[in-house]
Amino acid sequence: MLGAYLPILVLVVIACLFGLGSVVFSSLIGQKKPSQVKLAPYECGCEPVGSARERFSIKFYMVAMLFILFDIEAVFLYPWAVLFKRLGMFGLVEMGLFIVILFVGYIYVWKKGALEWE
Amino acid sequence: MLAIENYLIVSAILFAIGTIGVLTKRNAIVIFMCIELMLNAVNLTFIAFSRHLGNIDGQVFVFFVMTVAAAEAAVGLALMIAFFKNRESIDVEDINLLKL
Amino acid sequence: METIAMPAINLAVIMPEILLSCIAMVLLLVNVFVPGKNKAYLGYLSIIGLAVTAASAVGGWGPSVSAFNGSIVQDNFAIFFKVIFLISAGLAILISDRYMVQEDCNQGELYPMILFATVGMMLMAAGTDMMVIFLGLELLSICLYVLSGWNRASLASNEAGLKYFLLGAFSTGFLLYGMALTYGATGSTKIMAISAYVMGNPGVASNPLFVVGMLLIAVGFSFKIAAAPFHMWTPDVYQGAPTPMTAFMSAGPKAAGFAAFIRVMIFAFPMLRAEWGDLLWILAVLTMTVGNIIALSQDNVKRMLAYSSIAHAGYALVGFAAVNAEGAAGILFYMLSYAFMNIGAFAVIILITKKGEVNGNVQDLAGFGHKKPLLAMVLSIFLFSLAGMPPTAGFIGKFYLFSAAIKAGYVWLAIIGVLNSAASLYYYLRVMVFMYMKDPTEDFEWAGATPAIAVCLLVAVGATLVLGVVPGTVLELAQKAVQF
Amino acid sequence: MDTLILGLPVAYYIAMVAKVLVAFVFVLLTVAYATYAERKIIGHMQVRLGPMRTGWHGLLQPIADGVKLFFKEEIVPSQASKFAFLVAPLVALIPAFISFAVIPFGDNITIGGYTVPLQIAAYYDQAGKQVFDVNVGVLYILAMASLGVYGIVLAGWASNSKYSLLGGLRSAAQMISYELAAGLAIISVFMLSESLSLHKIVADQAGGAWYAFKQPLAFVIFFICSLAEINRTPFDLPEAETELVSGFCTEYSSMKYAMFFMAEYANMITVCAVTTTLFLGGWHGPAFLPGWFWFIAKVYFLIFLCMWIRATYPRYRYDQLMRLGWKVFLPLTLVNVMATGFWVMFISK
Amino acid sequence: MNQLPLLSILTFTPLIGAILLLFVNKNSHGVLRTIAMAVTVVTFVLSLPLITGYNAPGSDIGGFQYLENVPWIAAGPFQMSYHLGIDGISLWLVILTTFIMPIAILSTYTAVEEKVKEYMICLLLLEVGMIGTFISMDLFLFYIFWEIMLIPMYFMIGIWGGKNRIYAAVKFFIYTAVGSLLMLVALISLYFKAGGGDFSILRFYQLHLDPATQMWMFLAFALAFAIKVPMFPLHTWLPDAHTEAPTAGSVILAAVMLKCGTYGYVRFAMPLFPDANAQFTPLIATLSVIGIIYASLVAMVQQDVKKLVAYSSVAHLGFVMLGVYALNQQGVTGGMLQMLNHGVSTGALFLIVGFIYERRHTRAISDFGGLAKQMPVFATMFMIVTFSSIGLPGTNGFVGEFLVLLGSFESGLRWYAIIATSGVILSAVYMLWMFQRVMFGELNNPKNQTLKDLNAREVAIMLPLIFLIFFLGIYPRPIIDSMAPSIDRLIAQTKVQKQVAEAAMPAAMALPPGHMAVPEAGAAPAGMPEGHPAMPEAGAAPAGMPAGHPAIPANNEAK
Repeated sequence: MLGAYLPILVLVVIACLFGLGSVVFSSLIGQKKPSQVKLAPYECGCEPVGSARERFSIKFYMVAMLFILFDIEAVFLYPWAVLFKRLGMFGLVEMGLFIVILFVGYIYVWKKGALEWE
Repeated sequence: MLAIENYLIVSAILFAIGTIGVLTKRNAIVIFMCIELMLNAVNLTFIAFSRHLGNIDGQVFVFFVMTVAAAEAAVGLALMIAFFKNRESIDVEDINLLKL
Repeated sequence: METIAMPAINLAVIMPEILLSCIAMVLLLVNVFVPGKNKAYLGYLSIIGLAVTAASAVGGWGPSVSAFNGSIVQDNFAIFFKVIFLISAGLAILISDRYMVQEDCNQGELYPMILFATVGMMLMAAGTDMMVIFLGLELLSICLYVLSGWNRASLASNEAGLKYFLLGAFSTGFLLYGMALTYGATGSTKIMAISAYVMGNPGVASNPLFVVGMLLIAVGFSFKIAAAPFHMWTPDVYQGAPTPMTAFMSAGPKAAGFAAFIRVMIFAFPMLRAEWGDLLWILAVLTMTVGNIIALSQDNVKRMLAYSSIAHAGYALVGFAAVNAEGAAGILFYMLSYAFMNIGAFAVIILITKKGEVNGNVQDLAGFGHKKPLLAMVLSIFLFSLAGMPPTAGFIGKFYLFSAAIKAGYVWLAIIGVLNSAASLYYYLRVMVFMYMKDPTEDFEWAGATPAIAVCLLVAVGATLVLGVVPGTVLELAQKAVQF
Repeated sequence: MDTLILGLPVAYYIAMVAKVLVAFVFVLLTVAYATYAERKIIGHMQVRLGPMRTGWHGLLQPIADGVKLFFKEEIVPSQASKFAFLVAPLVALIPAFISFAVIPFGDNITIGGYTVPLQIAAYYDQAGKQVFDVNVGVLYILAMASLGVYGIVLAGWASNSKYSLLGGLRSAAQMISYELAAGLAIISVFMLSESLSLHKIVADQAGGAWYAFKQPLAFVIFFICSLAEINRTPFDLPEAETELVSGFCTEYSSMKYAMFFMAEYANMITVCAVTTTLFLGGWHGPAFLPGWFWFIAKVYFLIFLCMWIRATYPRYRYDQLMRLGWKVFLPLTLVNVMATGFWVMFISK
Repeated sequence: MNQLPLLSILTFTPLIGAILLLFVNKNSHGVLRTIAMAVTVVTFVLSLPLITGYNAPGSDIGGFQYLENVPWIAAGPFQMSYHLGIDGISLWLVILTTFIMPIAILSTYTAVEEKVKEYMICLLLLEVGMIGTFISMDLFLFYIFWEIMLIPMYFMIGIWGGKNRIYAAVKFFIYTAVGSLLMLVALISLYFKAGGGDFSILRFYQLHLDPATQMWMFLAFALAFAIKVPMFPLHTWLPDAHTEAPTAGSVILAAVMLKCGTYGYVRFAMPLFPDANAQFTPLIATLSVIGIIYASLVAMVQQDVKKLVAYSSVAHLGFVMLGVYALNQQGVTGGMLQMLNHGVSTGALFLIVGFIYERRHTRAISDFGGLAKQMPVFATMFMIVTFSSIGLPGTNGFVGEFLVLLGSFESGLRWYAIIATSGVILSAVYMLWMFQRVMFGELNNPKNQTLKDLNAREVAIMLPLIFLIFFLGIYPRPIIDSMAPSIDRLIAQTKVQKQVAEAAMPAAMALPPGHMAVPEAGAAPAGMPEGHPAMPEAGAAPAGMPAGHPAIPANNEAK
């Protein structure tokens, strides 16, 4: 069983080595002339104003939340899809109900304006 | 295949780490992540048992736990945002308006 | 291609839940499609929905029917609890609108949210599979997290929501881990299967997985019903949450916690009866005592009622520890009475407090009894009932709970219980002392009761007295409900 | 010959390492030359030549670019979170490279009596019987795809620059939005194939029965969403040079910067490979050429398509982008799932 | 049973009155007072047929008459009935209640000027509770009335009382509630011991409990009643409550509510648990005597008239307890009479205190002096009442106290009686001293020089009481006669059952020699719950325990 994932492990190791190796290599051979201005965060050439760790639009949070909720529904859809033919009519009706309920939430979210991005 | 004990020990350790984290951490989000860790330790337990017993119930349970955890995360983060808006902090030490 | 055999589907068994869910979803959509700031009509629609659901639930009274491969059951026990949930939801909705308008947070989602929480409670009471119980519990909890943090502008409400969320999720972790271990030890999540397994393999009682699982489940539920020493969240959450939601939380979800707790403990762990009997009486004594003693020093009425609600969970646990039919029936009756008297008391608090929950302290009630004699009388009736004075529902409920303990041989537990009741008298009386025996410090600004609150109070007072004077029918129903 | 290591024959390990190395090098080369190809193709579409100087028709351009990047100064902004800043490009890069593990890129071949499947994470025993195959290959790919988001968010946050943060967040929001639609779109494929194993899905499409024909809507949605998920034009808002000065990678330089680019191209290859596998019959094709050839051909065609799109379409506005994902694709996929269900249940029988 | 449900009517007439008052405007004091007065008078009138209709040697069940028995709650293991009835003992207490109530209400006409409505409602509810307590034959019902009584009294003390009223009210409430809640536990245990059935007191009389059980239950019951009586050392709430309560409250408290405690002993604690009763007789007698002496001594040094009267109550109730515990015809009769007497005379005393308090707004003895000159009518009445309280021959107090002392002297409580006699002397000392200080001497306080004598209303209040003082003092025969059969029955019940129990004991003892440690104090308290015969399903019971249990008659008979 573990064998099936061994190649993946090997691939991961190779990818890591490649990534790390190139970073290390470039930092070895690249030039180093840091200056304060160079190390300042980019802000169109002006002096940086305030911290970057500020609050950002709630919209991003909304998207993340909606993603979680709708993505979780996929958790149910995937196994269902695989077994869908064997489940027959019952499975279809059941998933239909599931999706209808999901749509209620979806319509609600839509009408609430959570999907708008002005 | 590994013996069931190994999975159980790992999940127990994860659960303990989560519990300790909840009890010692101060940042609400970190606490919530520790709670998620606990839930995932439970999931691991369920799956290990499910596999061990040859019974699918445990895996189904895990599906539901994941779903619920997602819903909890959504609600919990919303609550944290609401709190943060009023309090400018997400430290549980600051959840102190209501005290004995 | 072989088809998968489906378990027997009997939708009639979960008809109340289906109905209520549908109603809640419809209301959710109505809320977004109908414009306007006044959302009270959603409350009335919800109440109609609750009534329909109650009718549908009560229609199933009779022999128990199991469905969905033994995951859910329609028995009298569940139906009795469902009625309790529906009543507490209905009363909570009645008192919500005015408060929410006053606090500027009358979003229409409130009502569907309460209904979804009710569905969760119903699933908890009807579930015979730990999975269903867990899902019901979470449906309930998630709604409650939101409801307790409903007033977004209020820091107290924010804190209540966040605190409830963190501790609730934490306790869920324990509950789940307990369920997982039990599943591992017995090979099933279905309560009946677990029970059958335990009967067939008595040796499992010494299996650490099983014992630890049971303990963790007990801890998880103790969190939910706010039993000491797992009660720490209760006062803060109850105080911070919007008052109607506090009323709701203290009545419905607590009952739901008991419903599931009883079902899991009595059915799934019959062999460990002795062990968890001990566990429960320790919990009961601690809970009663802690709740009452801390309540003694509270000035804020909401907080006082929160601690008193801990104490009441302790009384109910006395009946639970008795592990007999009387105890279980006593809990049923007590939870029903508690819903009426506690929500009633909170309804009065709502009427008294001004925006921002100003006037919430017991001192603010000074002279209230003479300014608003009727309302004060109503509050007094609720408080006497909470204190367990006859002729109110609270007395009959306590009588049954303590009787159960005495019958089971826990005489001293009953004695601790009555001593606690006596201690609780002090803080209930304190409210009355201020209402009737102190002169008012400042003038009351009286916003007046809405018809909805009046109805709520009327129902609650009526029920408290009727259940206190002629409790026979309801008690009989409670008895029938626990004949599993 | 039959010495076992951890219960598996030595030959298994040899084949495995060989497959891994071949695939890795192949992807790396493709990435390198995709950058070149893109510049060339777009150049010609816009009636200019593209890189011409380095080597014949600029063929050595990718190598020159690489060497240049290696020698660039590595700048770590003073206010950055150092560790996260370093880790972010790796987090973006590694998942992009390891998704290939489950994609079958050709028919089984036989070497010295051993049946070797052209899929990294698969193994056949001597009798030619399949011993294992990652039977949830699709889930693996989705998991790896969603890991990519972390790299970008981490980069945006670690840089401690406003542009980076905003770019990172936008990118994350966009990626997860489209990941959702993409994930839902392919459900209808599983309904037909009844498996999550890519091997089985490819086998089901033998003889030209491509799912692109059976599920055109799913195909289109999936491909478009995939473009959005890997931040390709017209959905390349996260790095939108004009508004966000390269978004999350504003503060990056040298090889770390290059890694994001490599990740993007590697992701493009992955996406095209997945699309090929799920919708275009995988390695199936007319028998006169080996399966792996058809596979590579299809993948290259899709990559060409991506570049063509880049050359012709303008960039979406952010609100349009989100609206497209949430209000069009999401409901469409769900409708498609139900429609497929009805089709299978009522019409196709 | 075809007769009118007189007892129910009696009980609920005041309730109807109270509900009626709810709908009266709270500012129309006259209407409120009139209605309340009318209701109590009607109740009193309604109670009179009880006297005429009561057939002393009646042959109704257990001597109870006017029975009403309606099933009330039947659920689970319980069966409660609405079961009413009176015998010779309760008859007179009911009459006392209905008689005192109009007087109490009349006394409030000027004393209470604010919140009249609430006050009247409280009074009427109080009457419901008190009458109900005396006539309940169902223990559960009794308990409910017993508790209901507390609520209006609590409000009366707390709202209309003096400056320490809140402390007094809460203390009163919690003291009594603690006792009664413990009684509730005992009551439930008793019910389970009795097995299935209802809560009827008559059924419980038939029980033969083992001594250990009896002891604990008796303690619980006795504690509840002792607090109410109140017996030394549980009396501390009483002076506070009395002092702070408004006049009508004090009157009712002294005249009726304290009797609930002694009534509880007579009706419940003693006959239900005869063995334990016998065991605890010395203790209770001791406490009674200590109460008498101690309260008298304390009364002597009181500066506050009302407090003095309150302490005198404690002493008088000590006599009642002593008489009841003599457990012979004279003693119990004396105790019962003394209950009535105390009701009349102490009620009257509180009224008198109320009169002067209304006039002068002080109760300190030192503020008065020489009032006799200023208020002759008042002085006369005060004197009569004082004599009655002291127990001078010719007044009611004499008959009661004499019978009590006689009875206890003849019983096993001889030495107690002798000591208690000194209490009689002490009571004379403190009462007369107080009377002398208030009434005689120089009228040197200018405020006292303008005092008005009693008006017609006040005289009307006092007259019936004074009439009763003499009536009971001179011709108590009818009352004694009507009580006698009930008292005989009580004595028989308490004593005979004891013999039965004793007779049964050797047989039981023969079974497990080590088990029966005889009813010594401290014997096997912990074993009580396990060995519970009424709950064979309690799986935890140690094997063998129920078999050897003396309370299972079947076993004994089988041997």
